[in-house]
Amino acid sequence: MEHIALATGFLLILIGLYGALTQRDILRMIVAFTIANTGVNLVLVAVGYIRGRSAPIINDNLPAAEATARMIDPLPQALVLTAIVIGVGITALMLAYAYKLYILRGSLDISKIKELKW
Amino acid sequence: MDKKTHKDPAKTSAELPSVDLNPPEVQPQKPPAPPAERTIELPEELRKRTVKGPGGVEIEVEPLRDYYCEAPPTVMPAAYSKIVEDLFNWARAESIWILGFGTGCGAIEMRPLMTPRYDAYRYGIQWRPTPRQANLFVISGYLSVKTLKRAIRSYEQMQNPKYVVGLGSCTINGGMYWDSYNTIKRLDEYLPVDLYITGCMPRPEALLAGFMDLKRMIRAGEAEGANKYAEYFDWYKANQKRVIKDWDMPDYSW
Amino acid sequence: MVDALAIIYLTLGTAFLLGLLRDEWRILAYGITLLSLAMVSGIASTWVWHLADNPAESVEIMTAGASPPFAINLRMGLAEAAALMLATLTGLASTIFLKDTLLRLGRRAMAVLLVFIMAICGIILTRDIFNLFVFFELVVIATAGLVLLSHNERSLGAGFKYLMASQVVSILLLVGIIFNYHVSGSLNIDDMAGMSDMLIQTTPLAFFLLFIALIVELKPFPANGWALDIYESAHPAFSAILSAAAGTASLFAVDKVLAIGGDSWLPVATGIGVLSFIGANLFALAQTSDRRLLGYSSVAQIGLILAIIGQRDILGDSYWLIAGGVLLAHAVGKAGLFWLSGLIAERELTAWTALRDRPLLLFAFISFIALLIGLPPFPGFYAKWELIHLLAGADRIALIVLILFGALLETAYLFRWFGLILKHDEVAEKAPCPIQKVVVIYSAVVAAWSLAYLWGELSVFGNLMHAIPLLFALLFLPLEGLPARIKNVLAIGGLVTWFILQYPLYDPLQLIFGAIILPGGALILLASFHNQGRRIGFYPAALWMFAGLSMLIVAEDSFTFFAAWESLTIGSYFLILRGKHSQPHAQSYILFSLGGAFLMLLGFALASAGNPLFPLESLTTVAEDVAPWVFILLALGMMTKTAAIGVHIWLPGAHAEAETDVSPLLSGILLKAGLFGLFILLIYMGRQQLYGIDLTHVLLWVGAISALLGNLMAIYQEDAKRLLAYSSIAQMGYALFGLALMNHLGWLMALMFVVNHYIYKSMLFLSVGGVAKRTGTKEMYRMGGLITLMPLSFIAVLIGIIAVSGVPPLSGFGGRWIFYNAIMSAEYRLPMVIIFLAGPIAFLYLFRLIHTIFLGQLKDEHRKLKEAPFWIILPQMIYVACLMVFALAPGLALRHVDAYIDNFFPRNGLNWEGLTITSTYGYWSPVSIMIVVGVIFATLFAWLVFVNRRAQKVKQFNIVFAAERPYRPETTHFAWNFFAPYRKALGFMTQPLVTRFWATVAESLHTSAELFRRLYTGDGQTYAIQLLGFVVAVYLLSSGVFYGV
Amino acid sequence: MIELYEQLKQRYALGEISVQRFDLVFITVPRENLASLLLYLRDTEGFTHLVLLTAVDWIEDNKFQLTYLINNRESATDLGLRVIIDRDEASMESIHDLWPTAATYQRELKEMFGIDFPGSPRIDEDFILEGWTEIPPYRRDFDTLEYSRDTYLERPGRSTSDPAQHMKQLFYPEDKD
Amino acid sequence: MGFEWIKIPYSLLTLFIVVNYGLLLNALIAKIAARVGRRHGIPIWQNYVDMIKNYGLRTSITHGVMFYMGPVFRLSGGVGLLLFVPTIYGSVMFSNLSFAGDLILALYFVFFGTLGMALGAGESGHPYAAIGVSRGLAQVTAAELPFALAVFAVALQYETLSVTEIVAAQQGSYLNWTLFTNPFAVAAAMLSFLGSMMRPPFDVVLAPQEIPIGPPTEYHSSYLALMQTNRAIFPIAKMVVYMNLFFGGAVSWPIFFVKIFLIYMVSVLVGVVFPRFHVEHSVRWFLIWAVPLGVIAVAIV
Repeated sequence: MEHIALATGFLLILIGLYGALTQRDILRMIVAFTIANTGVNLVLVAVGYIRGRSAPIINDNLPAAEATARMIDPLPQALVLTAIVIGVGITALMLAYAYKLYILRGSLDISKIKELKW
Repeated sequence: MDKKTHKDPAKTSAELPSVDLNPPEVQPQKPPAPPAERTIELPEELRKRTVKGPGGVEIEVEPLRDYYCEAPPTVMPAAYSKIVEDLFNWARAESIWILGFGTGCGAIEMRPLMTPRYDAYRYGIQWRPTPRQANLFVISGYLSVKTLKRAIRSYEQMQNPKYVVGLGSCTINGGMYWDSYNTIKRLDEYLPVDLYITGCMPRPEALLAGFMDLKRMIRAGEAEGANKYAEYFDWYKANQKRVIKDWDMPDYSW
Repeated sequence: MVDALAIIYLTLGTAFLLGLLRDEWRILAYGITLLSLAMVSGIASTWVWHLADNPAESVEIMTAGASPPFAINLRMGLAEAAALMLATLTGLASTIFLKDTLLRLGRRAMAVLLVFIMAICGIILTRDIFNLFVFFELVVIATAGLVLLSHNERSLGAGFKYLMASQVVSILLLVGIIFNYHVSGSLNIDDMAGMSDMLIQTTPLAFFLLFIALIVELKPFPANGWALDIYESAHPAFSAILSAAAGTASLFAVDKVLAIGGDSWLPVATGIGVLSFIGANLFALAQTSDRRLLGYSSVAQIGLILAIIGQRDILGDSYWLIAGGVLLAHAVGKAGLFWLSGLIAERELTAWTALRDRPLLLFAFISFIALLIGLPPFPGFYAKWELIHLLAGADRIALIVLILFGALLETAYLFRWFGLILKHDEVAEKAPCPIQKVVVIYSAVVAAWSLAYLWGELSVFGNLMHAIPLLFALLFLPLEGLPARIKNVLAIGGLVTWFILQYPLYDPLQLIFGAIILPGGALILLASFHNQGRRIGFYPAALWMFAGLSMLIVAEDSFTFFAAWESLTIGSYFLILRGKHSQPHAQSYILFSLGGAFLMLLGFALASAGNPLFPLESLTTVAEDVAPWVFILLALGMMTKTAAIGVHIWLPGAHAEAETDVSPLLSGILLKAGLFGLFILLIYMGRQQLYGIDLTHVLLWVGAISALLGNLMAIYQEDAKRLLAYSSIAQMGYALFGLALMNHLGWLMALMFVVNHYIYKSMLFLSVGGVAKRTGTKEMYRMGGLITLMPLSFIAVLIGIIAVSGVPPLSGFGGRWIFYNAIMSAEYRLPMVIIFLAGPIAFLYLFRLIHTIFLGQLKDEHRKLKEAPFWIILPQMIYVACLMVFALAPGLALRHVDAYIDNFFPRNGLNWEGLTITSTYGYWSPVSIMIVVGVIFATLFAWLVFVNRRAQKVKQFNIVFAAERPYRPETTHFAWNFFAPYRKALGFMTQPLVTRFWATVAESLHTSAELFRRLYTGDGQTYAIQLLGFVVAVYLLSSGVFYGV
Repeated sequence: MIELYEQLKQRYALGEISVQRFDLVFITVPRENLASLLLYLRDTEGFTHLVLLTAVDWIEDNKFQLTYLINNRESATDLGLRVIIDRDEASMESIHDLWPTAATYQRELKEMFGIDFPGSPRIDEDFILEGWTEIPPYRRDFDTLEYSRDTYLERPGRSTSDPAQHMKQLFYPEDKD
Repeated sequence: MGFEWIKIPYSLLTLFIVVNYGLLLNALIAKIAARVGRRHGIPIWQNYVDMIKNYGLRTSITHGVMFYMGPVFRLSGGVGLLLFVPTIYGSVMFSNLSFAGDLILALYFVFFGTLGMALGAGESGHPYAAIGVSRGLAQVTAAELPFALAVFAVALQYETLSVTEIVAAQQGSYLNWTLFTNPFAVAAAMLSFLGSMMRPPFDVVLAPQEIPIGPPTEYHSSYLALMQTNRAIFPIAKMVVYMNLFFGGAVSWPIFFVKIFLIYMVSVLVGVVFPRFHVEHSVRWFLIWAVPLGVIAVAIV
C-alpha cells in the first residue's frame, strides 16, 4: 500500500525528466523540472512512511514518551523541507534566466541558444 | 718509315720569298677608320652597377675592373743559363701540345694527325682541351672578326712560351677572302705568328712537315712569339681594337 | 585554535551583513568582503600550520550538541585544512581580481560570492551526505548567479544549461541519499562507511545514484558539455575559483563518499577518471579559444585526480602526497592561467601574443604550464614519479600507458600555445596591466614556486630546489636586467667553478662528459659575447640546461637521473625556441624528448618494481622477465635524444633554425646526454635477449642505418646548418654503433667520437653561423668565394672537415683506426657493410660545405663582407688548437678512460706508452704520421711556391670558359643540386618515410579531435540527455562491480 | 601550276606569273594578302614546306624584292611568291607564326639587308656579325672591297697572278711563247 | 717503432725507382693502347719530356693560396701512400716507413689526395672543375666500399692490420695468395680498382670531350708538372697495396715490376673495350656487382 506513494513519486520524476528533455520551450522545461522536483520530494517523504504509524507531531494524542514507537520516521520529512526550499530557489533562478534569455534572444526556444559549442 | 716526308710538290715554306714577319720598328701611320654608323655600348652585365649587400651596405661593382685581372703581359726572359734554356727548348720542341680550337676550314685537316696514318703522337704532339695547358695555337684558315676575338682570348690564356702557326694563304694575305667585309687579311698584324704553312688547306703531311720546321725553330730558340706579343703589346692591341669594334673584355685576358 | 565552524558562519554572516548596507557604500561593502575572506583564509592557514606539526589528530566538530546520527558533524584534518586554505585563498585572490566588476555590480554580487566560498568550504568539511547535498545546491545557485559577472551575453545560455544539468544531478543525489538513509538509518558518512559491505549487498543501486551524482559534479568527460560552456563564457576570475576551489571540493566529496562504497568501486572511479583525462586532453588539441581550452584542461586534470583517488587502495600512505601534489598543481596552475586570460582582450590563442613583451607575465605563464605538466621542480613531477612507480608495483601497466599518453597530449597543446605566444607573426598590442590583477597573478607564481619548494621538502628523494646548479640557473632570473655580456661572464665563471668543484668526484667516464659539458659549454658561451642587448630568457634557459646536464652525469639514483633529464630537455627547448622560425621544430623537439622521457619513466618504474627509490646500480639485478622490456624502454628514451633514425625528425629543424651560438650548444653538448644515458644503460644492463634477438645487435643496426641515412640526407641539403644537423645524426649513429659493439675498443671509439664530435661540430656550427650572420643567408648556393674575405672561418671549416672525414693527420683518423680494431674482434659483422658505405659518403657533403661557401665565384653583394665577429672566431681558433693537440696526443684524453673501460671489458685494450698506441692488431703513432706527412707536404708546398713566385694573381673571371666570357658570378658558381648524379643513383634511400609516419600520427590525432568534439552540439537538452546516457552507461558497465563482488 | 594560278586569281589579286620550269613558278603578290595566301597554300594546297625566304636589292628603282619559296611535297612543285617593298625604311609583316623557322631567315634579312620584321622573335640580336657598325653589308650601295681595304691591313707586295700562267711558268720556264 | 734515420734515404731511393718506373710504365701502356689502334704511339720517354716542358714553362697564374693545395695535396697523398706501405717484402731497405697499423692508413690516405685536389679545383672558380669534383667524389665513394670490404676481409683472414704480416702470410707457393684463399675479396677489390683508376669505363670525371679534363682544368705549367709526377706515383702506390694484399707482394724488384705491370694491364684491357659510364650508372654498378662480392668475402672469411 505504502508503495503507491513511492511509485507515484518515481512516476512524477520520470514524467518531469521526459518533459524537460523533449520540450523545446524553456518555460515548459522549467515546469517539467518542478514536476520532477515534486516527484523527488514525494519519494523522500514516502521512504520515511511506516505502515500503521501516525504523523510525527508530538501533541496530546502522541506524547513524547512512546513517540518513537508510534510515529513514522521524522527525518525524511525534515530533509524534504530543505529540499523544497532549494527546489524553489533553483526554479526562481531558472525563471529569471528564462526572462533574461527572452529579452536577449526574443525567443524561448532552447535550440536557439547554441552559440557555445565544440 | 723514315722521318723525312717524300718530296712534296708544294715548296716548303723555307723557299718562300722572305716575308718580313717581325713588326716594323717604326709604326706606319694607318688611315683613320671610317666613321661608324652606330656606336656599340658595353653589354648590360658589364656595365657599372651598385648592389645592396647584406646589412644594407652599398657596393659599387665595376665588372671589367673587379672580375678581370688588368695586368699587361710582361716579357719573360729565358732561363738563366744557356744549357738549361737549350734543355727546355729541346723539351718544348719534343712535346708540342696543340690547343683544340679549330678556327677555320683547316681544322678538318688537323684531325687525321691523330689517326694511325699520320700519328702525330710519334713526335710528342697531342691535343689539349684547355689553352692553359696548350703551347701551340694553329689558326687553320680564314679568320673572321668574330673568331679573331675568341682566338685572342684563347691565345692570351696560354702560357709563355707559346707559338702560333697559320695555315693557308687566308692567314697570310686574306687569300680568296681578300675582299670580304668580315675576314682579316694579315694574321701577324693581330697575333705573333711563328710559321705559315701554305696550301689551301695543307694536307696532314704538310702539317707534319710544318711542325718539323716549328720544332727546329723552337730548338733554335727563335720561336719567341709570346715575348714579341708582350713587347709590342700596344701595337697588337691597337690593331685588334681597330678591327673588333664591340671590345668587351680586358686588354689582356689572363 | 579558532573553531573551524568560524569559516562557515563568518562568510555567511558577512554575506547577510552586506544586505544591511546602503547600496552606494560599495567600497565599504567590498572592504568588508575582503576583510572576511582574509580572516577566513587566516583561520584555514592557522589550522594547516597547527595540523602540520601533529597530523595524527584530526578534529571532529559536533553541531547541535548531539553525536552524528542525530546531528551534522564536520571534520577538520590536515587534508581538509589544506583544501580549505586553497579554496579561501583562491576566493580572496579572485575577489581582489574582480574589484571593478564587484564595485560595478554592487553588494549583492559580493554576497553571492561569499556564499559561494562558504558552500565550497562546507562541502570540504561536512561529514553528512544531506548536508553535502545542501552545500552542492548552494554552489549551484551561487554559480548560476556568478556566471553573469562576465559582460558576455553567451554566459546566459551557459548558465541556463548549467542549471538544467544541476537539476538532473540534484534529482539523482536526493534519491540516492534517501535510499541510502533508508537502508543504513544514518546520514553520516562515517556510520555508513562502517556498514559499507552490508549496504552494497542490499541496495548497490542507492549508493550508485549517490556516487554517480557526485561524479557528474566533477564534470566527467562525455557528460560535461554544460561545464565547458561555463568555463568559456564566465568571468575568468570566477572560472578560476570554479576550477580550483569548487573542483577541489567536489573531488573531496567523491573521496569521502567512496569510503561508503568500499574498494570495489575504485576501478569505476579510475575508469571514469582516465577516460576524462585522455578524452578532454584529446579534444583540447583542436581548441582555438583560450578559456575553452583551459576548461578542457581543468576537466582533464580533475579526471587524472579522480583516477588517482580510484587507485588509493594501492597508493597507501603516499596517496595524500600524490593526490595533493597533482591537485594543488592543477588548482594554482589553472587559477593562474584563468587570471592571465583576464588580461587578454581577444579570446583566440594568437591574441596571447600580447604577453610577448611582458617578460614577468611570460615567466608566470611558463611557471603555470610547467606546474600543470609536472616538470621538475614542481610538485606534479614528484607526484607523477611516485604514482607511476606505485602503479608499476601493482602491475597496472595499461593504466600507466594511458596516463602518460594523456600527459603527452597535454604537453602538446600547452607548449604549442607557448610557442604561439612567442613566435606568432602578427603581435597583438601590449596587454594592459591593472595593478590588482597583476598582483594576483604574481601571488599565484609565488604560490607555485613555494609549492615546488614544499613538495621538494616532503619528497623522500631530496629537494630539487636544493640542487646548486638549478639554483644557479634560477639566480639568473632576477639578473635579467643586466646586459648580456655581464651575464655571460657570470655564466662562464659559474660553469668553470662548478667543474673545478666537481672534478675530484668524477670517474673517468664522467670526467670525459663533464669536461665537454662544463668547460666545453663555457667555451661555446664565449661566442655569446657577440650579441649586444640583454638577451632576455637566454641565460636562465641555457643554465637550466647545463644544470640538468651536470646533474645527469653524477646522478646516483633513477629519480635524480630522470629529474636531470627533464630539466635539460626543458632548458634546451627554450633555447631552440629563440630561433626566428624555430617554433614548429621546437614543438616537435619537446614532444619527442618528453615522449622519450615518459618511456624512460615507464622503464625505470618497471625496473624498480614499484619502489620509487631505485639506485642505478641495481639495474643489473632487474628481474629476468622484465629486464629486456626495461632495456628497450630506456634505450628508446635515450635514443630520442641522440636522434637515432626513426626519432630523428626534430633534429634538422631544431639545429638549423636555432641562433648562431645555440646550435653548437645543442649539437655539440646536448646530443651527448643521450650517449651518456646509453653508456650507463649498457654498463649496468649489458647484453639483453628478447625473443631470442640480442638487443645490442638491434642497436648495431640502428646505429649503422642512422649513420648511413644521416650522411645520405646531409648530401642533398641546400641549407648549410641543416647539412651539419644531418651530419650530427650520422655521427651519433657512428657513436651508437661503437657502443653497441660491446667490446673494449668499441666503447673507446664511442668516447673518442664524443670528444671529437663535440670539438669539430661546435667549430663548424660556429663558423657557418658566423658566415650566415655576415651574408644574411644560410642557403649555400647564395654564397661562394668567401675565402679571401673570411680566411679564419675558412681555416676552421677546413680543419673541421679534415677531422670529420677521418683523413690521416687529424684526430678523425684516430677514431677510424680504433673503429677498425674494434670491428676486428667483434663477432656480429653484417652492419659493418653499412658503416663502411657511410664512411666515405661523409666526405661528399663535407666538400660541398666548404666548396659552395668559401671556394668558387664571389657574388656581387658579398664583395665588402668583413670577417665573422671576433667573439665567434675566438672559440673556433681554440677548437682548432684542441683538434691539433688531440690529433697529436690522443692519450691525453683517452688514456685513463681506456683503463676505466678495462673493468667492463678486460681483454684487448690499448696500451699507451710514449707517443705510440698499440692494440692487439697493430700500432699507430699519430706524431710520426703527422711528421712524415708534414715534411712531404711542406717541402712540396715550398718548392711549388718558390717556382711560382712570379705567378700572376688573377681574379674570378680569368677562367678558360671555352673562349667565351662568363656571364655573371651567380651563373658560373656551381653549387645548386651539387650531387645531382648521386641523387639519381641513391636518392630513393632518402624518401621522408619517417617524417610522413609521424605526420600521419599527429594528423590522425588532430582530425579525431576535430571530429569527435562535434559531440558538444551546444544544445542544453542534448547535454542533459548525454548526462543521463552517461549515468546509464556507467551503471551498465559497473554492473560487474554490483554483482561481481 | 597554271590552273592553280587561275584558281588563285579569283580569290586574291595577284600580279603576273613567270613560269621558270614545269615545277617552279614565281608569282608576284601584293604585300597585303601575302600572309593569307601563304596560310591558304600551306593548309589547303599542300605547300607545307617553306624552302627559303630571301631578298633582292633593286637599288635602281629603290625597291626590295622578298621571295618566299614554298614547296609542295606530294606534287614536288615549288612556288615562289615575290613581294615588292619599298627600299628605305624597309619592313614587312613577320610570318614566324606560320613557320617558326621563318624567324631565322628574318633575322638574317634584318642584319644583312636592314629589312625589319617587327614582332619576329630575337629580331634585333646580332645574328652573324658582331659589333657591325656599317650599313647592312648585302645592300648594293655597300662597297665590300673598299671597306675591306680600309679596315683590314694588307700585306704589301701582294700580287695576283693567273694560276694557269703561274704553273706553266713554274714548270716549263724554258718555252717563252 | 724507433725512428731510424737510415729509413729516409732508403725510402727516397724507393721513391726514385717508383717514379721512373711509373713514367715509363705509363708511356708503355699508352704505346700498347696506341698499338691496339694500329698507331705508332708516343715515344717511351715522352712523359719525361712533357714533365720537363711543363716545369720549364716561364709563366703561370694563381687563383689563390688554396690553388697551390691541389697539386701539393695530390702529390703528398701519392708519395705518402707509397711510403707507408712496404714495396719489397723481406728487404729492410725497401720496407719504407711501414708500421703495424698501416693497412687502415693506406685505406684512408687515398682520400687525402682526393680532398686536396677537390679543394684546389674548387678554388680555381671554374664550374667545370666543380662538376668534375662532384662526379669524381660520387664515383670514388661508391668504388671505395668494395675495396674497404675486401681489405676488412683480408685483415680478418690474417688477423692483423699490418701489410708486412699479410705479405708474410702469403709467401710460399702462389697457391696461398689471397687470390686463391679468398677469391671474392680479390674480385671485389679488383672491381673497385677499375673504379679508382680513372680509366674509360669510369673516366667521366676527366672526360676531355664533355668538361675539359674536369678538376685540373685550370692547372698548368709547374702545377701540372707536380700532377704528372703524381700520375706516375699514385697508380703504382695503389697497385703496391693491391699487390701486397692480394697477390703475395714482391720479393725482388723484377717480380715487383712484372706484377705491377700485370695489375695495371687489368684496368687497361677493361678500359680499352668499354664505353664511358655515367656517374649514376657507375654508382649503381658498384653497389649491384662489387658490394655483394665484398659482403660474401667478409661473410665467409
